[in-house]
Amino acid sequence: MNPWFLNFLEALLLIGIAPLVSTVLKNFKAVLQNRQGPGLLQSYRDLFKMFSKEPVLPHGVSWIFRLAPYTVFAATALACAIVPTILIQAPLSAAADVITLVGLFALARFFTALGAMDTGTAFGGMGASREMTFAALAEPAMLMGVFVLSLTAESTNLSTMMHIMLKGNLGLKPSLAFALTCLILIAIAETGRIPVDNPSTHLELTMVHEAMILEYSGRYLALIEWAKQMKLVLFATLLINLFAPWGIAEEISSNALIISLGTWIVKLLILLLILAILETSMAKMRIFRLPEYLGLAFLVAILGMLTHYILEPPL
Amino acid sequence: MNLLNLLLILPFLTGGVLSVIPSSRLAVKLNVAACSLTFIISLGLALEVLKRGTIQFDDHAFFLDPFNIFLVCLTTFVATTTSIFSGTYMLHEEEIGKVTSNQLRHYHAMYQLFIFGMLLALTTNNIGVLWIAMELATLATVLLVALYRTRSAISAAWKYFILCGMGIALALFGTILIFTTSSHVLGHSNEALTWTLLYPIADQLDSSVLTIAFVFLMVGYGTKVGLFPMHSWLPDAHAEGPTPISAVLSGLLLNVALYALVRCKTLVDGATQNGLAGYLMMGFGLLSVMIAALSLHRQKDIKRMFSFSSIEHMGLMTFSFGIGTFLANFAALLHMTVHSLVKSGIFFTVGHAAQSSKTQIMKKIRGLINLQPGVGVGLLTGTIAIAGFPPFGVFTSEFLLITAALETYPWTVGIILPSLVIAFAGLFRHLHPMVFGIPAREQKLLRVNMLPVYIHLGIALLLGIFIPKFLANWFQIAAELLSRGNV
Amino acid sequence: MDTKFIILAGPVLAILVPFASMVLSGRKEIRNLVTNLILVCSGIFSTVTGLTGLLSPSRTLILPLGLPWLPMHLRLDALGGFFMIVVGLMVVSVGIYSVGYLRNRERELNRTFLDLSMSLFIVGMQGILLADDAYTFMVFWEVMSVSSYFLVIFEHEKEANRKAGFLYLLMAHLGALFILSSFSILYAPGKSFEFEIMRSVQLEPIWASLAFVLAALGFGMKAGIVPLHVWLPEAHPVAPSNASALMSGVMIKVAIFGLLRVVWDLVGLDQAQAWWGGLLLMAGSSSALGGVLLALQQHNLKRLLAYHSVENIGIIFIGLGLAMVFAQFDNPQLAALGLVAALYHTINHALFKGLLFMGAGAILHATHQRNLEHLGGLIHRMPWTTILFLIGCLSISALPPFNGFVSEWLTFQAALMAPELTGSPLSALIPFSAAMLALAGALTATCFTKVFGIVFQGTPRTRSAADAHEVDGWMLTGMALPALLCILLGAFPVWVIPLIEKVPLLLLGTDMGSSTSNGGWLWLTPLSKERASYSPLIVLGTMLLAGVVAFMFYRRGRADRPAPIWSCGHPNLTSSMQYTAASFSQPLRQIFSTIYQPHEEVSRPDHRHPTDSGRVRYSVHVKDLAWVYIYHPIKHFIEWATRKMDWFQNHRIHGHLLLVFLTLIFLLGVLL
Amino acid sequence: MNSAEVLRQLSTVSASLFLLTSFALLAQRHMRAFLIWFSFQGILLGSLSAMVAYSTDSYELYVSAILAFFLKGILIPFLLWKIVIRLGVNREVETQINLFSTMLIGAILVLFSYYVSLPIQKTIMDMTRNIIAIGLACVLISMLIMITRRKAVTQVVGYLTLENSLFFTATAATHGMPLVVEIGVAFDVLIAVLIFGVFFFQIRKTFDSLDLRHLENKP
Repeated sequence: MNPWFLNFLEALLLIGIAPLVSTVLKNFKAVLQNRQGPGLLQSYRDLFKMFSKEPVLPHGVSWIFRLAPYTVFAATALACAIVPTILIQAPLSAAADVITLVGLFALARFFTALGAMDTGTAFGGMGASREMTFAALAEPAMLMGVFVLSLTAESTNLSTMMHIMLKGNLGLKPSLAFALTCLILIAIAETGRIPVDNPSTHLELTMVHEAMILEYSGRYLALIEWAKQMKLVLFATLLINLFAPWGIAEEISSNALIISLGTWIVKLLILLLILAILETSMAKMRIFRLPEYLGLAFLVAILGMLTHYILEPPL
Repeated sequence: MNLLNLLLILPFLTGGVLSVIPSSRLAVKLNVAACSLTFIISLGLALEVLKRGTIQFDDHAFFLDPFNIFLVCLTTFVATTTSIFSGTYMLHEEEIGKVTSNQLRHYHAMYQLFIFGMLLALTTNNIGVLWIAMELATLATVLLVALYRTRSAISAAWKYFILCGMGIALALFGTILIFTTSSHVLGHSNEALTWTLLYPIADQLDSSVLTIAFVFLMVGYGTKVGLFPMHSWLPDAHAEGPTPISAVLSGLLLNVALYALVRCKTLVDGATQNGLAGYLMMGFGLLSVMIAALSLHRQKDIKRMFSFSSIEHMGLMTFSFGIGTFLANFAALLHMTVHSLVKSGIFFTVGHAAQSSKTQIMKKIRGLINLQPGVGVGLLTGTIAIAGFPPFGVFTSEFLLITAALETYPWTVGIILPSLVIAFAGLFRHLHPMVFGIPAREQKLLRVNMLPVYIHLGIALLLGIFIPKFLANWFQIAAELLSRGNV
Repeated sequence: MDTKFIILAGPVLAILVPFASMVLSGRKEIRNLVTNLILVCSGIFSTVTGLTGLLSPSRTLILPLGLPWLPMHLRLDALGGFFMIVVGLMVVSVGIYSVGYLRNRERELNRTFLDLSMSLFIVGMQGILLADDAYTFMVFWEVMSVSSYFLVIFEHEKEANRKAGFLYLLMAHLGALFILSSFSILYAPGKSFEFEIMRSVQLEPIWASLAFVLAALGFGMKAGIVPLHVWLPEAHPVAPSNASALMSGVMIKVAIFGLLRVVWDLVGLDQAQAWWGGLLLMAGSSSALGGVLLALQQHNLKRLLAYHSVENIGIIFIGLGLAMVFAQFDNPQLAALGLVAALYHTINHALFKGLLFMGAGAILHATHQRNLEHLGGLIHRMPWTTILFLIGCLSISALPPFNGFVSEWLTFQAALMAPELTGSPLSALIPFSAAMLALAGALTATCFTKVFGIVFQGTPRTRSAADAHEVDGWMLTGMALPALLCILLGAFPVWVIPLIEKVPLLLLGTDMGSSTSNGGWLWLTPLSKERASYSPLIVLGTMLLAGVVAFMFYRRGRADRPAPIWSCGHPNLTSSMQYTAASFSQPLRQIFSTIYQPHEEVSRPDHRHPTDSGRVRYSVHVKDLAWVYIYHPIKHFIEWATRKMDWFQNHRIHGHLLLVFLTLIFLLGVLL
Repeated sequence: MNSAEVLRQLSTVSASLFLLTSFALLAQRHMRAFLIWFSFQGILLGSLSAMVAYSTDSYELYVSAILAFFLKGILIPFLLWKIVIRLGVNREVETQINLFSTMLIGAILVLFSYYVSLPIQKTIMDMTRNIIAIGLACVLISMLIMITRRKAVTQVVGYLTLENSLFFTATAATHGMPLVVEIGVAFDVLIAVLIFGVFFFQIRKTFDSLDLRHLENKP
């Protein structure tokens, strides 16, 4: 089978599965909080409803307000395409390495913020301000975290990195532990989960992401929501395939692919469960404690890098 | 009756004539004519030197070598342009009744006498006559400084008189000391005071006597050059005298004094062989640069400020001559030229600025570039030139000077560079509000003659872009001569 | 082509401008057109010159000017050529822009003066790039400084502008003196100012280091490295916008050129020492972070852009530092990578910063407002300017697939090669630089979200913003050119980098190895295909594709229905209720309060009930620590010293006589 | 050659006399005595150069002797006295610091100048060295006079004393400078005195006092 085609399928898989994943997460939480969770297809129904609804557009907004959702969606979709999920040698992942991945997230965020500022309400501005502020701390932290890996793998290409993590007899590498911690912290922040942001709140004082998309409706809202769900899956996949890539398919053969798909789903479920437990057991932190949280992530990453230089001379 | 005698006699006679001509307009014209004539004569002499190299006149009484000939030309040239400027300026002063026509008569006579003094000092071959000429020039300028008869003018002139009188007396003592030892070698006669004869036998002179002598000469002529700490007459004299006089004081007299000092230094170095004279000059130079740079900031009177800048530049030249390598001497000579051109040009502009705003207090001079674009631009350009920005010649000389310093005594650069920057800051912090912004109400437009300024700045610009072959040649010979220490 | 023509065409044309301006002073419209078009031609010529310099072997030219024994040496080589292209491109676009910008403004500005300063400024920059001896270099350098100073104080009626001009000229002078002494050090061993000889001579390590430090100080001062940057945010904003586009876009790049010329070319990396690169790295990191942090808190648009110049220069310096370090640990190919990254960012920054400054000029032209808080909603009134400005914002925020991202990507790649230099303290310094770089990039994105959101989106905050108008075609064209180049440089780095590689070929004797193109024309692989690859075209294409698909797929949905904005039930929503620039940057102000030391003032009418606050005025000022800890102390010290000087003046005659007397006694006593 | 011996004796004597006059001038309180001592110094100078002229029968020196005698000994003091009378300042001469310490400083200066002139080699006859030392001392002392006196007139006298001591050195150490120089210097001095005269009246007119304290313009 043509790897390009496979890669395309992977992308579609991630994009398509994203709503389901978020529903699963909701269900896990519901079980933990012994509530009745939503049906597994709920997110799809929501998306469909929103798409078919007539979108309401505030007065005096510009084309940017309309453009933003599409850009966000496109950027995230591309991100999905470049992260190897099932097959390690995804050709598209050569088109954009991990730095570009971060860049794509930044692009999406940039346009979300612009869309928010377009209406000229206080909410939009507030949301954008907070989102960009925290992003400004989260993004470098994420880069640093990934760099620790790329230093070990001597590459910034995702497939190469995963390959090294899979094959390379790494022995004991403390820096990887740092990287993992950092990336988990960042993943929570970037996907806007508790304790950083509460996806299901509309309380003015605490909103970050929600405040930005307050004015959106109809298909625009749908695209943004969908992109957000994709982001969750993306980060999950990233964590999985970077730190526990066992079982991922290295050559194109049906059983290898099936095995790797299976392992991927299992790991994903475990990760979601952990996330659900975290979210249930924690409370959202005050908005101005966030900088410390992100600063911590940043610091951890830099520590990781230093340990790499000091404790792990190149082989 | 050769050209040189003509050069000397002309200003002398003109001075005599001018002292009896009542009509000031005629006097102005005559003044300009005489000056330009002397300039032409000096050009003729320059041509001769160009052809024949060092010339001596009236058996050893006078001599011209590449070192003093260009100073002669410079002197006569600046004297000419200044006389043109002073025409417009002094006539205006007379209109507004600051000077009577009688005083104006004195002014013109003294002006010529002053030029005579300087030319004599430059061309003579005799240390004693050099001293007399310096004294003459001093006395003439003392009267010129006192021209306005105001309290401040009188006291400034008095200060100038006493300080320079004492200084120059010390210089005479130095001269006498030189004579005491040289008369043993060359016999008790004029030969014993003749540069051209002294240089070759410098090594036979008693070094310890010459050392004492140089101390006196240094302090004496140094007072005239305006070196710290003997400088305090200079700002007053510049500020209180008529502006044309400030121009020639800064542009010419200081040069002549420095010329005398450098001649003595070469002689003494020849005798003592222990570069002591050089160290003295470097020390005084550095000190003056530093102090002047710092003093610039606190000035209120525009002419005082620029006179401090003159002290700074004199310090630079003295320092550079003190280093005494070929490059350093070249730099110093070039700096001498461009500085007198630019500084006198600046003083012309300052004169017009002060007249148009009826004060020399910088706080009251505002927005010249709006009031009188010519003056404003002139002042700005002049200051930029004197601050050492290319493509003006001052930059060239400072460039060479710093290089020379780095070659020989690198640590001095650590003093010079900050001083230059501080001096620059001092100049511009005052200049900015004067040139730019909105003019004050009482300032008024008046007819000015900016031609001399533009000529001067133009030449300075030219020297910055390229130096004509013959001039460069002279500088090289002169620098060579000074660095080797004998003719 | 004839060397003389190739080298001199651009400068000579530029020199013509003031004369043309004087001749045509009668016919305002024509003069405006002619002078600017001459500039455009000069720009085109220098671009061509630059290309020839890059592609053909270096050629020299000697003019009989300057010092008697030192005629003016000119030389066109790859290094000069590259920067010549930068200058040329910006001059072209600024020239076009100026036609519109200066039209109908004859009254308020003295045109001949402006033309004179502008042409001298451009000639100065071109001359520096061509100079082949120290004297020529210094002359053109100072010509550039002075003429740009005239541009800064051009609107001299304002007190602030005069102060800025003074500060600028002072710093420029200081910097020039540093450079001068660095040249003098290089002069000493070979006794010649010609670069040819300076290249060949060997210095003792101590002198080499001194020359390096002096050069770094001098050029860093011009480039605006923290903490030598203080003049930059003062001077750039107050110049006319077309001038500040050139100053911020090109002039500070010329400083980078100077550093490369002196340190890499003349001193030569063979004499370099390890800590030099470290110094550049530290300077770069501090500027990158400090610049963007201060930019975030500015409300004057042009001032904000100026601070971003500081940041970007920092990024360039990081690249240079990396290159230097790698060259030290003799790994020339990586050094080439670092250098290419730096140069790529140089040209990128020239483009987008020029674009942004021109955009700011357009806004100023349309609304007469500099302050962000007085703008808003311009997207509806200036649609084209908005699009071009947005491109600028995306590029400077280093977002893929624009050009800013490419250069930062390359810099990161270079930084990630740090393990190559084993067991050196520097290898621990590089991660910090990388971190600073990442942080700076993210903060830049934040800052430009603020700028774009506040200026162009929402609703107008003042009358003047409300009745703004779109600027004319000339200005739009002038801005469109760099915008287009931003996109192209972002999309086709694979074709640009081979050109830039000529410079490391000249300076380091090697390029990045043929690795750039081994991935084919589609892939940018600076090191190796496995190591790292980036294909801007695919990113661009895929995004467009995804966007289009999504759009086509869902356009069958229902049409949008306009409705009033939801305002928490507040009856009437006014434009003053929008988020302001100050409030946007408040969180960061709080996070980095130790660096900002913000000074807040809340003034409300007294004796009222706290809840019933009538008209509350809130203002906040942040400090620039460089002033607090470096410049004010120096200033005060010098003031103190000058006050001491009075002592020598306030004497009677007796005092002065006594001084002379004591001098005499002292000398006699000491010498004998 | 006892004439040379005599000459040496005489010049040493006159040198000490000259030093004495300088000290006397330094010590004077009263304007009249001050000027008298000054003229005495001039006469001493004239006679000294006459003696030198006689012993080394050089006619140039006679000229300078006469010049010195008439100018310095008679004319200038007389003019000054006239001025003093006209301006009515023939009162006590106030000094900056009290007389005793002035004298003390003077004494120290003499020692100092001896110390300074020690390194001069013997190549020149040692008498010259002593003369130079004394000349130096006189120069310094007359500078001291200029510094310590308040009145303009006394400052001028100080200046002239300085001039005198230069002449003395020239005459005693080297049998006088060449004629051109002598005459030139003499005329310069004369002009200087005239200018001083002009000044006194100017100062008088503008400040109605000759006290230099009024002469200061604080910048």
